Amino acid sequence: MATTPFAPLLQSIIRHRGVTGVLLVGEDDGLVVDSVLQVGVNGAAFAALTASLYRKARRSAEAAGLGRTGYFELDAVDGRVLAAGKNELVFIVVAEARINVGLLRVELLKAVERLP
Amino acid sequence: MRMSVAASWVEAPLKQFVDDARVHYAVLLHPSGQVLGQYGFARSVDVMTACALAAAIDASSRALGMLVEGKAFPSLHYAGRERQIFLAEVPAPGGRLLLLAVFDWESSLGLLQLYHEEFRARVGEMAPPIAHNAPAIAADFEKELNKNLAVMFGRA
Amino acid sequence: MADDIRALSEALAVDPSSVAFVALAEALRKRGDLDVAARVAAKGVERHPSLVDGHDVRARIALDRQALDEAAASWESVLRLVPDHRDAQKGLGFICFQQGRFAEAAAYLAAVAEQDPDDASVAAALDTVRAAAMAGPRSSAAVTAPVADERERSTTMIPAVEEPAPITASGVAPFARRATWSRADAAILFDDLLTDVPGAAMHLDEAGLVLAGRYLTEDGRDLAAEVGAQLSGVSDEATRAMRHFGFGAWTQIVFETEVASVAMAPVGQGLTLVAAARTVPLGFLRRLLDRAADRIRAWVGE
Amino acid sequence: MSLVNYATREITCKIVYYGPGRSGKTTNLHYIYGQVPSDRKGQMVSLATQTDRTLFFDFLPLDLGTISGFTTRFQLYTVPGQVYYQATRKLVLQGADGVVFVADSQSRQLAENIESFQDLHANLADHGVDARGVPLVIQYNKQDLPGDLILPVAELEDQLNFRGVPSYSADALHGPGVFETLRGISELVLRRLSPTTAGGR
Repeated sequence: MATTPFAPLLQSIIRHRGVTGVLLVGEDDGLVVDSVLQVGVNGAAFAALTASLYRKARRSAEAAGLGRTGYFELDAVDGRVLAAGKNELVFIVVAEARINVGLLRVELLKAVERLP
Repeated sequence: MRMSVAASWVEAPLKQFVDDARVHYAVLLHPSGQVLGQYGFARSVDVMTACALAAAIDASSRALGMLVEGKAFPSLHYAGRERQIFLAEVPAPGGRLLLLAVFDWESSLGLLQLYHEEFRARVGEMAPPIAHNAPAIAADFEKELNKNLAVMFGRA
Repeated sequence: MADDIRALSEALAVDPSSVAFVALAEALRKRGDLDVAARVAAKGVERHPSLVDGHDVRARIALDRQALDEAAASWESVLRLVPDHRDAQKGLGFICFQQGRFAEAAAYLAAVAEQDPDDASVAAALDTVRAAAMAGPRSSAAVTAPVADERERSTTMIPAVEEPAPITASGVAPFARRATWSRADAAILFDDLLTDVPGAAMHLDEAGLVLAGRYLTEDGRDLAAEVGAQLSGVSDEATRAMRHFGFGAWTQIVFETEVASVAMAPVGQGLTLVAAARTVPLGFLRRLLDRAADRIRAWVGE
Repeated sequence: MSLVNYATREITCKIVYYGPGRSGKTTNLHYIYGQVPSDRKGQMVSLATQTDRTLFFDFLPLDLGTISGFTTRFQLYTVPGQVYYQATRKLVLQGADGVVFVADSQSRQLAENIESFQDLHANLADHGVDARGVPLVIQYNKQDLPGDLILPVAELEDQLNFRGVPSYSADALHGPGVFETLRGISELVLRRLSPTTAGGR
């Protein structure tokens, strides 16, 4: 269970159908700041690897002259990972493949806006 | 790949760790400072220096951990401006070993922790129980030893 | 290949005047070590200025590095030595086309076609060039001759962050939809998919090198190699992550930046990538990626 | 624990210079460092205090060249001699393949020499190592000082060398004896890896 001031934000996302984990992660170190995870979801792995992916996308996009990256999404055969960052934190949503991506994207961006 | 190993079983897990964690340097060493395998260093003498220092850090931080917390720290992380250092214990059947890794923004502490866990598991599976030192040097090695020392000391 | 390179390097080290530099430069080019390849070729050509193969390999390396003028100069050297050298004529045809000099491109390709009327790829390339010539000058011609009318600019322009500018769509397709594509179509392979979309599309091989498509900036520069090299790293990260996620293989990555939305997908051994202005809806971008992926599959004959 | 890599035919040995504070352990390493050509040595690392006493250890990696077809490397360490660095001495001694005991030949340092020698044996025992099985040589340093300040080698032998290990008189500051000491310990360490004596100790 979430134990930090970020708990309400995490809870607002985890309640969506198909979401199996929500994590707030340091972008540079890939360590979990807070998380709400269903049983069996490897939070440390999602945190480290998604933060790394997000960081890579952000740096690559900047190097390619595309400016700051706001939203990131990885789709796979059996699941999706959504991420958005602010102030060196990355909000990560782990979900099943069949979800309403549009709705989750909007909810995620709203949650990120509310980060301090 | 700039990798060298002192024991063949080290190569596969160390290579996997380097590939996964994308580190600049990685060294598996004995707590005494003896290198078992390394990636990234060009000169063997530099590896030995890194190992000596890593062993010293491990020894002193273990003692510090025992002093302040009653138990040793399982891993250490130092974040520099450009590069970071990760030093962690790797239990092996023949006794505890150490993993030293140096990385930059291409990797992260979270990734190092993740892949260190995998590395520990692989080492646990692959390391032999005890390292055997079979006879190696020819019985009449003294002549070569003297010659090499003389070269080193400019007496040749 | 590494062994070949080592052997050739050693041969060249033993005898620096050897013509082994041609094979070495080619091997390095194939491996993607373009800077090293360029140095090897340049040194070799310096020693052997009348060696046709030396100029030829130098041109191909320059082309891979997107240094079109340098490639053209090398192939022109080839033609001075062997006036009917087919590869040089083809190469110059391709470069002229890239630079919007359609008439010159057509002339080079026609010369090749005359030598070998059965070469279907040359015939197809010639068709493409002539069709483009009839459709009028493309934006890339603006590199040397600025286009006055904004509407004539390319459809594939993404503004750089430093110089935000409105993205305009042109109504002129450089060529019509076709069922088959030739090697000469590499750069413009996706252009017709982008006629109504302010964006760019490209396909990268497994080494991150551009295989097809382009990424034109407002001023007409093709940044496909640079952008591709940067963004292909994201794909490597994704592949590594999937081993831990338990989600099976990754199928698509989408991200939004200040000025663009980018979508990419693994296709064959490579990576297909589309980028569009933020005004393009994400759903549409995904469709565009699917179409580009289909196009590349057809092009490589999968 | 000498590391032997049969695949690449490499041997790496750890040699520790042990002894009381100010006996000249670091000076030995400095002299060696100064003599050895740069392609045969790494950077000398000294973790020293502001007053130049060894705080943790000095470290000098050496590439000895090929012996019996094996690329042979030595890692030379010193320990801090001062009594209060006991824990550090013990840590550095861990995994040593050979020990050079550097004794201070000055008469007034005899008690410190004996105490340090006992400390060496105690620390080896703490590591579960039988001191009699560890290659050891003794160096009587500062033999260049005036005769009235130092003890003769024979007397030092009586006091310290009850095991009858190889011993060398030395002037580490200027070099005499340094080479011979290193040669002596190298021979003992490598002899342990030779077929005639392996497993014999």
